[in-house]
Amino acid sequence: MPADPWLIYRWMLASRLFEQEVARLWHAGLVSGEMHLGTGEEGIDAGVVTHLGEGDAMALDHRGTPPLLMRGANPVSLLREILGREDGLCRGRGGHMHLFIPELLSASSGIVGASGPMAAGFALASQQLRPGRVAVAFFGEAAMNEGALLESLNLAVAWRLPVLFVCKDNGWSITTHSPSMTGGALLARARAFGMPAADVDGTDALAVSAMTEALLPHLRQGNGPAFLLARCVHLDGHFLGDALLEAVRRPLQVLAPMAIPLARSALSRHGARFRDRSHAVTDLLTRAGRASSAARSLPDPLDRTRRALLGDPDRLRMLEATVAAEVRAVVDVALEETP
Amino acid sequence: MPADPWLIYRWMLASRLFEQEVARLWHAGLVSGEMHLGTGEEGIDAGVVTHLGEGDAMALDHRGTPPLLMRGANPVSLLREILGREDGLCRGRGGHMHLFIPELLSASSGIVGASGPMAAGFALASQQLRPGRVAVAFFGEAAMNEGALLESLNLAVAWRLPVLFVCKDNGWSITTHSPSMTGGALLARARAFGMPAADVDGTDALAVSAMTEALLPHLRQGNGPAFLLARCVHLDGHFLGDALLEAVRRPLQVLAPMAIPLARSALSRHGARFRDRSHAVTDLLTRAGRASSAARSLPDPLDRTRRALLGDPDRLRMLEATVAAEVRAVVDVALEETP
Amino acid sequence: MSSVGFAEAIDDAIAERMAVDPAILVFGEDVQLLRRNLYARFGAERVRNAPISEAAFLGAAVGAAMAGLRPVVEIMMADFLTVAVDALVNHAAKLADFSGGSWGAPMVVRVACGGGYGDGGQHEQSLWGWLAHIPGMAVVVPSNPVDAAGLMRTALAHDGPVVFLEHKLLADNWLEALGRGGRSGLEFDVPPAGARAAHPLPANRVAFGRASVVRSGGSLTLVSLGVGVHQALEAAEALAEDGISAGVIDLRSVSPLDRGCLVEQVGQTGRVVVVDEDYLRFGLSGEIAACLLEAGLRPRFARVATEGTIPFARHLERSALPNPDRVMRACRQVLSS
Amino acid sequence: MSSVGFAEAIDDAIAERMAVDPAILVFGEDVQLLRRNLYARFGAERVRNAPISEAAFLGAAVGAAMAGLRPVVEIMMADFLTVAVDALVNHAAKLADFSGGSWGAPMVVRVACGGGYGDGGQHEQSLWGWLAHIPGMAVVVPSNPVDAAGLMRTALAHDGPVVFLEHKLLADNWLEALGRGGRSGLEFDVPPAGARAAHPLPANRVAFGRASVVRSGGSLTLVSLGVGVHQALEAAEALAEDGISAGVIDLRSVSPLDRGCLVEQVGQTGRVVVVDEDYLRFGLSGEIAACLLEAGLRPRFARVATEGTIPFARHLERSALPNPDRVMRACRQVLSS
Ligand SMILES: Cc1ncc(C[n+]2csc(CCOP(=O)(O)OP(=O)(O)O)c2C)c(N)n1
Ligand SMILES: Cc1ncc(C[n+]2csc(CCOP(=O)(O)OP(=O)(O)O)c2C)c(N)n1
Ligand SMILES: [Mg+2]
Ligand SMILES: [Mg+2]
Repeated sequence: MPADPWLIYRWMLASRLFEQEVARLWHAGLVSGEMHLGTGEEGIDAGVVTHLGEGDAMALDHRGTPPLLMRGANPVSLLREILGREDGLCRGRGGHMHLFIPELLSASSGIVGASGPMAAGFALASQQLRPGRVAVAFFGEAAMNEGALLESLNLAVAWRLPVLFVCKDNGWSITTHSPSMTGGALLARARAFGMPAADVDGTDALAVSAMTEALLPHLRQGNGPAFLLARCVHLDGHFLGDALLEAVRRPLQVLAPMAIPLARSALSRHGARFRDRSHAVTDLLTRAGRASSAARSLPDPLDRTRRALLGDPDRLRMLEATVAAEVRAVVDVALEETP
Repeated sequence: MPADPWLIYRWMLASRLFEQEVARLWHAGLVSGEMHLGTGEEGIDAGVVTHLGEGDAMALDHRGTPPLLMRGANPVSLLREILGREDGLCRGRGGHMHLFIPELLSASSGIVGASGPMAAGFALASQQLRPGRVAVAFFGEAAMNEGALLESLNLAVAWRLPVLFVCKDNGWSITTHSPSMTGGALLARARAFGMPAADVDGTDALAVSAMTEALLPHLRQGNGPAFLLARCVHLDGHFLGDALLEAVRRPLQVLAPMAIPLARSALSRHGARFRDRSHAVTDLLTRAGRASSAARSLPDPLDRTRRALLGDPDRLRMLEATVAAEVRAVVDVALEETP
Repeated sequence: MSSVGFAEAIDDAIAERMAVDPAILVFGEDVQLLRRNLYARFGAERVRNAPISEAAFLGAAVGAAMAGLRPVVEIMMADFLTVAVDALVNHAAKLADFSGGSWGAPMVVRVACGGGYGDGGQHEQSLWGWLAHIPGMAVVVPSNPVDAAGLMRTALAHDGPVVFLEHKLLADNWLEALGRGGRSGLEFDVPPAGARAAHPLPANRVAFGRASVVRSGGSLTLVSLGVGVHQALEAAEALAEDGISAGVIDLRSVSPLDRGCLVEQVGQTGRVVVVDEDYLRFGLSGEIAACLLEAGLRPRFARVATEGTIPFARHLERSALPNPDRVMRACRQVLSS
Repeated sequence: MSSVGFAEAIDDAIAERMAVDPAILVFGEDVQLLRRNLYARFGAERVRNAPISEAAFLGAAVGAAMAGLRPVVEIMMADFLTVAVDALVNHAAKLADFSGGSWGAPMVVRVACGGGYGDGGQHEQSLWGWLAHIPGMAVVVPSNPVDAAGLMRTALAHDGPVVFLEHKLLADNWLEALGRGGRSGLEFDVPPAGARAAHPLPANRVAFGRASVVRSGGSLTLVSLGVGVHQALEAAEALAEDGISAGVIDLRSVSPLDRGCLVEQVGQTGRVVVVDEDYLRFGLSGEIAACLLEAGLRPRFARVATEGTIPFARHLERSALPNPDRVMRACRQVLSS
């Protein structure tokens, strides 16, 4: 069934607004620890998740909130979990990296690469108990260097498991540019394990949706896994407070305190040749810029999908108002004290 | 420098005779535990190892004896180690799966796949301390599904490490036919990590040698790793006492005691459909046959290399007599009591 | 009299449940041959060979368990858990806590462990204390076929992850494959009462966290598990000849640990010797010491465990692992202090 | 007065040695940014970013160390060691034994550990007791910048593998990145004396296996390490107000463990409370109990450690991890028994 752009946009917007609220609450100090948002990858999440139904499973990485929302998770209990409340989804035990919804067969992990084996297991259960149902593994491009994930690609082929491996390629692993640490091309890598693989522009949710639709029958018919590579950008950087992104947004505040020890260190007696040192310093100073120019190189997936809906501005305005109101209500309810 | 077939044959023969002695001692109960021989893979080992020199390193798997002998390890202390003597190579602490020779930068491991990261580390040290020197990782085809090894392929490319990955493909992982558990083709898999890869008939030592010679300059010049896939057969099965191989050699003794419980189990109430059960039983009964016919499908690498030397039968006879005498002497000395 | 071997008892317990519970799957490297009786009966869908990808298939076992199956996943040896332990430590063991109790992973990880047949330090580790350090999973170590079957039945009804360790000196198929290899005339310290039991076995479950007092004695308590239980019994026999009455506890499960039984028995004797084939430090023997102190006991205490990497050579291996001589020495020490 | 932070002290100790020893390389995920001062000085060959392939690059560290380098390899958090621990357990830790003493792997594994900033149970584990269970590697856990620098100097001269754990509440860069994230007004229980020290730091080494008696006291001995030392000191202060004199031992190194110091101090007080942020069972606290019993002591004993998966919510996390209240309660318990 071809994707409904309205539905896709609806979920992208809901996720974006929800995560913006999460960011606000985090900045206000109401959420502890790290905070990895999925802002910027909504095109991939929505393009895939809107094809899932009863009995399909999802193995999520550290950016699990958008797929869960789009899959129909209760946003209030999700937000309460993120806030660490005992009336949250996981009674405050999990937090945003460890979200679990048995009814939706959906589980997250903060261990990079772990979604591969987890999805393989979900798919094994589908194969035995729910033929035709699939499991999706979401992960970043840098996770493609993690052994457990690589093994799971092979396992899924060997056992013909219905796993859709979805690689969200934002080009970065925290502060490391992924191509610098990755041999070959990821699409070829997936294919070499013996599964069909396709790539798609992840900022184009409708394209992701179409590609997902093209791949899923292979899985549902019991022919084994497939791989989807989708480019994206993480608009809020690796995590909130991301030093690289902050360095671009507030260069003086971030770079100045680094500068003195860095210069002192670069100029110390004993060390690499001058050329190597200056290369290192230049690299540090430009890495932030590279990260941000990469970010600017891709459109915001929301804008892009929204454009497809401009033909019906009234409906669009209505939809946006509704979603915004819903998210506001979710936040209000979530923040209420429970008796 | 093109390979000297005499040298290659010399080492293959020495290794074969040495391991035959090991087998004899093991069968006599003088060696404990498992015993994985390299008989049948000598063409690969010799074709590669004879290209190594001072400063080159080797990371070995559970079949480390042949490469070590060919690299010039002291055979007496090797044999004493295998016998578990305190005057052995590792003072009896290691045994045949854990052989270590710091002077030859050579180390084994009984953990499948571990030779990949180990060789990457050796190569990193080469890169920093001994430019131009390389590290070889030896492993079986089934190890190509182990995460650590897969990761090490990528790491070697990312860091341009001079590792020659040598995959000895005998088609079996203990009792499991490797193609049944491996997605895609291994050569494509290696290439997809971004390194040059070649395959060769591992029973043809001279071909292995030529291919190694063709690949090594890439490594020695600092361009990163390469991958060599070489087919072979393990003439003594997975390990001495290998049930599959024994089932072929002594079908009555091995299969008869299995037959009754197997039949009882296959005929029990509750279980899979008859078709699935009969498939399983047939599979078990024919697996041994498949293993052995695979074995017969490839020539013995020694015969093959020997044929190239038949032009000088006197020299050949002399060489064989010398090697045999050497190995006999090694065994005699190794078995002597030390004061 | 017909008898049942240790591994066979476990296989039979699994078959018993597989026959009635289609959610049980067995997978791991070479299981179609290793568990050929299960394979012949339940077929290739439910008894699956796996690639040498322990991290992936142990991780998949967690996912499968979460999604409605009850996998019995085999890791050939405890030593190889190191390449896959994330699936246990950060996933299986944490799931119930992380999910606020809403989700569980009912799975059994079946693993061969232990030494005594000269296979070297990467193939003979026990690691049960190491595994039990992580909260959230059960770790059981039977010492005989009856307990093995009983613990497996419990494992197959348990609602969380269970690591089921079977000692290679007890499981004849492992010892045959890895130690004997078809050779005759080799000697192994196989405890007969650990390796075989009278047929038919009792059909009951053995609860987790319930130790068994396999010998009572008033002057000293030996605490052990797996093959060590038989060494402890041997030592107790020898002590009896000197008129010393030593009791022996078979822990059977490491986690949960039967603190009550320990405290009760050691409370009576005031002297305890732990016989633990796992590494000496930061493990089971220490935990037992802490439990006793926490309970307010002040016993004489000694332990016999594995101190360093297990050496390959049989004579070195013998003295590195616990053995009856070492146990006797430790007993004399706590008796004389 | 100028001061030095915990992580900076470690970085400086590494820089000191890198300047004179070209065999030292630093690698791990994001180290070019994390250790940017080292990167700017020593360049991209010696300070290398790694792919997210912990098993490969930790394994490569072992090989590199064997072949003449002295790697300082970073694993971001102790929790992630689970995907790579084979390189330590079966390789680095066993090499010297396996090779009959002929080969060693001089390497430092630098790892952030510990909780207290609400990051959830897969990111806040300590695992030092788990690691120390494996014979053949040193495991050290400094509680302040002076010891951190001193232990790192020793680590960089050690002839085998060393796991160097730095607590995230002490290492300001980690706490900033993972806990604070540029936000102001957040509260963390950062012990000031643990996080910063007066400049310049002493230039000495701190030997492995040497605990430090950071407070002497005759009626009770608190034993801890890392952040726990500061909690123990806080408890000791509070007890002093009630006229109870509690001593505090900072273990500094878990393996080797300073048994002599433990026995001497506890021998004097007869009462011990272990404060251990790692998991409660089958770990450090048990090992301490066993050491004391083995030495013939019969102390009153209690322990404060982490019992289950560390919960995400700050208030739940606080009571799951050791904290001064829990320490005080344990002290009162051993004092009253
Ligand atoms: C096994 C493991 N190693 C390292 C980390 C730390 N870490 C968390 S996210 C991350 C980067 C992941 O990059 P990628 O897979 O591309 O996902 P992205 O964050 O870009 O979405 C790292 C290194 C971890 N959580 N788990
Ligand atoms: C991590 C790990 N898993 C499993 C094993 C058990 N094992 C030893 S050899 C082997 C098969 C290896 O097959 P392959 O890599 O093809 O090498 P071959 O034995 O055929 O030479 C297995 C499964 C092991 N030693 N280590
Ligand atoms: Mg990324
Ligand atoms: Mg093979």
